[in-house]
Amino acid sequence: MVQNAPTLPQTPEQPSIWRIALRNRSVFWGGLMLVIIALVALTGGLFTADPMDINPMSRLKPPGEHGLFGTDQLGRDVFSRVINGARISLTVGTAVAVISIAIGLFLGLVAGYFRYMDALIMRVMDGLMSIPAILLAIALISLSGATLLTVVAAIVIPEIPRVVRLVRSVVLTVREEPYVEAAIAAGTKTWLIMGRHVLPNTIAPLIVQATYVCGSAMLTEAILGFLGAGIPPEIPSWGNIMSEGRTFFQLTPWIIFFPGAALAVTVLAVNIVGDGLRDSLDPRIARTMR
Amino acid sequence: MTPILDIENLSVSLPKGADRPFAIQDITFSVNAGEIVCVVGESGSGKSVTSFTVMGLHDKRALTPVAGEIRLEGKNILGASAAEIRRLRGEKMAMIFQEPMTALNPVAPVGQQIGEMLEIHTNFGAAKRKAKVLQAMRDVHLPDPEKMYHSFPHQLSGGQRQRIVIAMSLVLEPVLLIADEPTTALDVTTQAQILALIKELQTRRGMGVLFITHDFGVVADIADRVVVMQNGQIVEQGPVAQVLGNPTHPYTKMLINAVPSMTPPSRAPVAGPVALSAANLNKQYGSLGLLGGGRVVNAANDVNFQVRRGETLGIVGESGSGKSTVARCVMRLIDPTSGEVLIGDTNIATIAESQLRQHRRDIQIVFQDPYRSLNPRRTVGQSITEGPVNFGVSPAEALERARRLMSIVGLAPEALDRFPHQFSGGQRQRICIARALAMEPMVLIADEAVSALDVSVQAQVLDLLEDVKEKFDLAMLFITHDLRVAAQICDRIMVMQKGIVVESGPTAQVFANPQHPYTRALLSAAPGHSTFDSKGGASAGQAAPL
Amino acid sequence: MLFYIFKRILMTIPVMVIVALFVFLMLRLSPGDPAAVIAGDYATAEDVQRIREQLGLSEPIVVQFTRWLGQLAQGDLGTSIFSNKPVSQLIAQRIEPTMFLALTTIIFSVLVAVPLGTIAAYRAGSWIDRVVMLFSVGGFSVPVFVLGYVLIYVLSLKLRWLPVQGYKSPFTEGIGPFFAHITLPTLTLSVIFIALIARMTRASVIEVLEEDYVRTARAKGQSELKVLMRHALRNAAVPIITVIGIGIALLIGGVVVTESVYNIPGLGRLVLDAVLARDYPIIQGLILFFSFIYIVLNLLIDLSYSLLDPRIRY
Amino acid sequence: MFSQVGKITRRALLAAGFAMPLVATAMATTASAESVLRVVPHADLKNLDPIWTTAYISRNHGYMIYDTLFAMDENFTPQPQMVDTWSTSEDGLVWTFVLRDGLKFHDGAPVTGEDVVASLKRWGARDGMGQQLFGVIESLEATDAKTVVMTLQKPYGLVLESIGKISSNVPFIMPKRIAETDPFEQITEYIGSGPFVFQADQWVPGSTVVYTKFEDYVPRSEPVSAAAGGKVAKVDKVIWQYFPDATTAMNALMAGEVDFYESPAPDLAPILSSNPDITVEVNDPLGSIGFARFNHVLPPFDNADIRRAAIMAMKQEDYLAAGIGDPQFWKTCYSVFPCGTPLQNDVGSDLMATGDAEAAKAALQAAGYDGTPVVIMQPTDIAVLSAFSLVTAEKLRDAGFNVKLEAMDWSTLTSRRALRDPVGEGGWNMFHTWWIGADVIDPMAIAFSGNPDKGWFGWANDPALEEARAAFATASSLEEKKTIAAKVQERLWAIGASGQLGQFFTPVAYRNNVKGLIKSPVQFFWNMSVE
Repeated sequence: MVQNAPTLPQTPEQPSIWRIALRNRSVFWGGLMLVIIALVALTGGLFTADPMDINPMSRLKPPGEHGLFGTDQLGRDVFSRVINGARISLTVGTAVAVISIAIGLFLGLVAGYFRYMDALIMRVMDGLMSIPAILLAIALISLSGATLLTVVAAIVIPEIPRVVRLVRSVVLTVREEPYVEAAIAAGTKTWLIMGRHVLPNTIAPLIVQATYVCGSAMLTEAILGFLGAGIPPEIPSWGNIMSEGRTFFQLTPWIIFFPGAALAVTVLAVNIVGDGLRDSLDPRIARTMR
Repeated sequence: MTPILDIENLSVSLPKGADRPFAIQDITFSVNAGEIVCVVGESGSGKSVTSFTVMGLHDKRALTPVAGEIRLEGKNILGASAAEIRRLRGEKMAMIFQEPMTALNPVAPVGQQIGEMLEIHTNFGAAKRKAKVLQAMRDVHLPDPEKMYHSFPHQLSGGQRQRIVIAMSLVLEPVLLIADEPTTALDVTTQAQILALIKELQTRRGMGVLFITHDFGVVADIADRVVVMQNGQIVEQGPVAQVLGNPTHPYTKMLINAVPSMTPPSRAPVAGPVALSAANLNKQYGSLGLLGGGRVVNAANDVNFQVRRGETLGIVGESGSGKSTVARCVMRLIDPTSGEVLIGDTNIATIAESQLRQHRRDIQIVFQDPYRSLNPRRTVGQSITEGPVNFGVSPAEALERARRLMSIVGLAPEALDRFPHQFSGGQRQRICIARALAMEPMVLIADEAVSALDVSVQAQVLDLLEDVKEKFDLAMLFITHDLRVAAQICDRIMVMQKGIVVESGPTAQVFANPQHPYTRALLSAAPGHSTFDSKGGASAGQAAPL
Repeated sequence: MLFYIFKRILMTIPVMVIVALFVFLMLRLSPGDPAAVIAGDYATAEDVQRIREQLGLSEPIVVQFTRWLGQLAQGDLGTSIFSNKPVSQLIAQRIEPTMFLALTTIIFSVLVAVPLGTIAAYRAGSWIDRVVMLFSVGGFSVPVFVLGYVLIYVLSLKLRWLPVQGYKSPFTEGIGPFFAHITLPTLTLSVIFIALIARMTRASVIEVLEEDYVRTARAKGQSELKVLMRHALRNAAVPIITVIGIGIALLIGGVVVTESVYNIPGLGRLVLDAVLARDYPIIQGLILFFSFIYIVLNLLIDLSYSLLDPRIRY
Repeated sequence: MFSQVGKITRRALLAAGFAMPLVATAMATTASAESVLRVVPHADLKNLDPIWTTAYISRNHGYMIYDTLFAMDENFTPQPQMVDTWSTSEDGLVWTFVLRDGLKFHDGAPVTGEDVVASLKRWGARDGMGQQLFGVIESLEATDAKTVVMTLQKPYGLVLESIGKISSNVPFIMPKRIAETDPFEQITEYIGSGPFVFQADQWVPGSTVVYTKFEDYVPRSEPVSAAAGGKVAKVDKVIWQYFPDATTAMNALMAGEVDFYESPAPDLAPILSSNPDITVEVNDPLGSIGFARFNHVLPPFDNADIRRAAIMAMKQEDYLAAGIGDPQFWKTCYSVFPCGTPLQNDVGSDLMATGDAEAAKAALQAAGYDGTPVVIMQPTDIAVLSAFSLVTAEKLRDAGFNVKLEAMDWSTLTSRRALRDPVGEGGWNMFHTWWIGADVIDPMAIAFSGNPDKGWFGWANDPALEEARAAFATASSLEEKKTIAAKVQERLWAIGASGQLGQFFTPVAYRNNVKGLIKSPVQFFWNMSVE
């Protein structure tokens, strides 16, 4: 019987997804920006003035002695509102991303793996996807009252079909892979196959999709706020700060400029992380690492 | 007279972080007019890098020629300007590639793609161009060039597409033709026709051909001179008779010996109990089509066979012959349309998934592509123990069994907690075999299990399969398109064509005097048939020294 | 081919019904009721109830839905509660600005984004690639209305090049005023659309450039430009067209904001006003209308695949 | 460049689509010679029936195309408009009105008594003052083509004030066939006898409304004075173009793309006035009065002392600065009736003038406030009211109230305020709004009603207040009306009916080539010309 010397593999241990990702420059810098913004959002509230405190006498004051970003039409300090507003936007962004990924993942797995469910789920998804996201969100929010929950729900619904389509396409390719067939041949139960073999392969593309969903959710929240259908002004969010400053744009552009810039920077950071993740976790590139 | 192509100690460096500094290192050889030079070597030997560097098609960001010269008709083209190189491509030198299915632009008619060559290099009028193209198509013996001129690549067969690529590259009658494994992806009968075509065109036009391959059979059939490469260096070169007749370098010897001989050893018939049998097994694909327009494809048609324990039944045939379909029907990865599949005495052809599950352990499979048959995100140990744990074996005991099997298949048991990407192709196939054996099956199916491996690695895996078959008294169903491999490992053999079993019987008898014309065509089309096998198989039965 | 179109149209019907059901229920299950809004400040509870009856809002939901579906079948999208005009007429009156804005935006965006994406792909990893991708990520991140205001402030008020607002129809007021008024809104709306298409073009061209037939083309001595245009772009056309189809849904969202910033009397504003005033018939009618347009456009895009790629046959 | 002329004529004809003689004149004078007044209205004209809805924009639309029997002049005394002569019997029960000559509807039909009767009846079914007037009417009929006789059951002091009222719902005169539409259904034809004609087919709801001059309108000879006097249309066409975005509207005015901006945000006034060719001025002398309305039915504001404590916490300056901003556009006014109107007085006004959190806190404890939460409805889509709600929330919190702000849009607010259910099931405790001066000029205003069923939302309940209001209806001399008004105000402050947040004036802005703006609480477009 041929007994050749057992050869120990020499290539290094495959680093976990996170280490691969962090090596990518844009993921690192984008991630750093996000961490800073998140820190400011969480702790900012303690250092700044009370964002709700109204002093009509010092209204519409330019940035300077009345606060770093000046005051709005009710005399509230725009700087503290932008800092506290960050919390809302980040919460909406992450909540929408998490929920839409969770629901989308489940529906996508079912639609991709079980043929008979496929047509039904995908037709409903087509229906949802054909309704323009902003219209659906506006209609949902202004008709059922604008609370954080309804805003998140309204933005999640149009995002779900996109996630379902992504997961379904991944599942359709993975289930043809020989190692899935080998698992079937080894008598592994269906849900175990989905958990062990199909699900892990959807993680990388889902993470990338999650960042894009988060970015677009923050933008949608701002647009909803701007159109007057977003989060109620009692809770400052970048969207409603800008919406309230809309009429005074020519007189006091900073009320729109500062939250707009904060929003743009945050969404930019999220999208840069998304691009970085896409390149570092891209299966094609991952394959070349083999 | 000056050689058409003269390469003098050419070196091309790899980017840092690669497993060796140079893709190819001081390569020197030449190609004269009217001569076919075969460059042979295993994957990663640098044979393709050489051909791509000559054409200037290498990946400029990764590979950089650092030394040496490439003289085309005496003129060094290594440092030539991009425009100059572009002019030469097509006029003076041309190249054809391995994958005919993807070598042509899918959205443009083939006639136009050949015509493009003329558009670039000549100022012929449209009519003249079309005439030239049709002539080129006739030169490569394509049926009905007028009609094919307007058809798209996806409407042609692999062989036809390769002929179009050849016609395209030779339309301007270049002096040098570089062919990078042009027939590897083709069926053996088509491969024989293309090799004959290249030989005919080469002699008629007296051009030099640089032919890259890993298959010594092809070298034997077509080469005038041979250059053997290993890890980016030339280990041996010379006239084909001398290199194949008495190779000097041990690596060349090893490669030649590793080529399984076409003459099967005589094997005693196996008497063990029947483990697996199929009775008039059928599988039809195809849509019924609402308006009756549906096409019905008979993937497998009335297939009958038996495999006894300790016996290897080979199923041979070209791609599309239905051999894989039979294997997948037997494994119930796809449901047969009709017929019976008996494992031991239970018919598993049509039973529901729930009862089928406990029978699944009796029959296991090893797939072709080592890179996709192991889940990249799970360790080797987890993949092997998954099966037994499904059937109630305790994780600890399953791990113990896995460790035992790893040493049986020749791998270090400690490697269980590593990930698939850390192993070579050959090592992964061994892991797949271990995974199959972990289920203690009665039947093992090898579906093209060695076709993706290099010849040397192929030999080791075949030996391993032979060993485990004896050790565990398995019934083995071996599916392959490579007659040489079938000759060496199968006790009995079944030849399939378009879903129908055209001939079956003991391997030696089928190889000695094939009854069915298709079997005869297959045997004669096998490359290197005359050179290797007339001497009674240089390597019959010998253990390949390592 | 015709059979496929017939099948696809047949398939849109269940999708439209799903959309209709979803929109109808969403409106009816939410608080806020138009009758009270119409009754105005002094109305007593009975006035509000009487108006609700008159508008048929007090009947059970199922009755209302079947009646609405019935009307829908004959192409009647219902009448606006406030302006008493049929929704279809309102749509007809305001479709022109939105249609032209969408058209100019799509054309402008494709003309800018496809070359940008191709160059970025061809020089992947170079500084051009980074700049294009940074612009595209930026395009995704800037809120549409901030961009709108800045453009108005600079181009209209300070430089006086372009008018501030409004829409001039090319038919009645001529081409000159039309383009003058449509330029800024198109610019504002195109930024996000260019970002989307540029990214997708880059991704699919990079993938195509690695294909064997591109290598064959180069082996023929073909010039890089022709390789890009005749071989790479032609094969990348299908994924690019697909993203344009999906992007249209994004476009409609942007139109709503752009129309309100540039005061264009289009459909975007119509639905926004309707939602804020709870004018159910308009909301339902318009969302259905937009869904129908989206589905038809995507059907056309799917059919265009067979023109672009001979392998795709229906 | 394909030829423009061909296209325009065909298209213009199609668009115009009416056979009025006007077409001929329009064709003769090329488009540019036609004088057009481009207006940015304060709201989007959603509904065209000024009786069916009380929205001010519908009222303004009514004044464009309809005419009225009587009309209020600058000093708020009703003057005859369509009426030529009128007489009352000695016992004050029989009123006879005779129409002046030459009154014609836009479709050419003459205005008859029948039209007047039908119009007054439809108005009477929906308008508050109308309902009170028709409560005392015995009979109303047209004796001949030009005469209408109204017989009362008992003398009533406000006949002319009612049929000549200036603000919603205004008793516009419509053709009989239209006026007979059920008051709770919208009219579908828009034919009036006013100075302008409504171009139905050019109306794009949410965007543009077009009125053209009514050539056959015969204006009175008297000079213009608020709604009274000769209503002469001095432009060929008036276009209302609604702008959802205030900034864009302002830019359009500054760029000369529109001529008249009805109600720019007060804060933008400085930018507008800094532009040399734009005039910014206050056109409505009475302005508007801010109201913080309590829900008298639900705790804690079912207790008058708690209401008074809440009012003591309110400081008018803070509301006006937050809501309006620029001090030149507001002033404090502690009389319930608008300052500068005949019935203005300061009886009991010290309550509103306190504006002191400590005093309010003490009064609240004294009133035994047990901490039940106060739900304030905040309409986020109306900036002024949203600001008022935030200020009230802060003031009440300073005074010790437990306040909960609920944000919604105006549509939701109007439907919720009609509910009397407890807070848990969608009820409310406070909301904010404003009334234009003309609507609260006398005790008859619904805002001051003490009748819990028929009264304004909040349903104040005070029989003494109702008695005083009824007395006002029958009072005849100004002196008598003044004493009754003071009595009404005293009661209003006593029961703390609502917090009144001061008087503010929204300016108008127009380019200097616009002349003839009429000073009045309601925006009129006759008498205005564009050079």
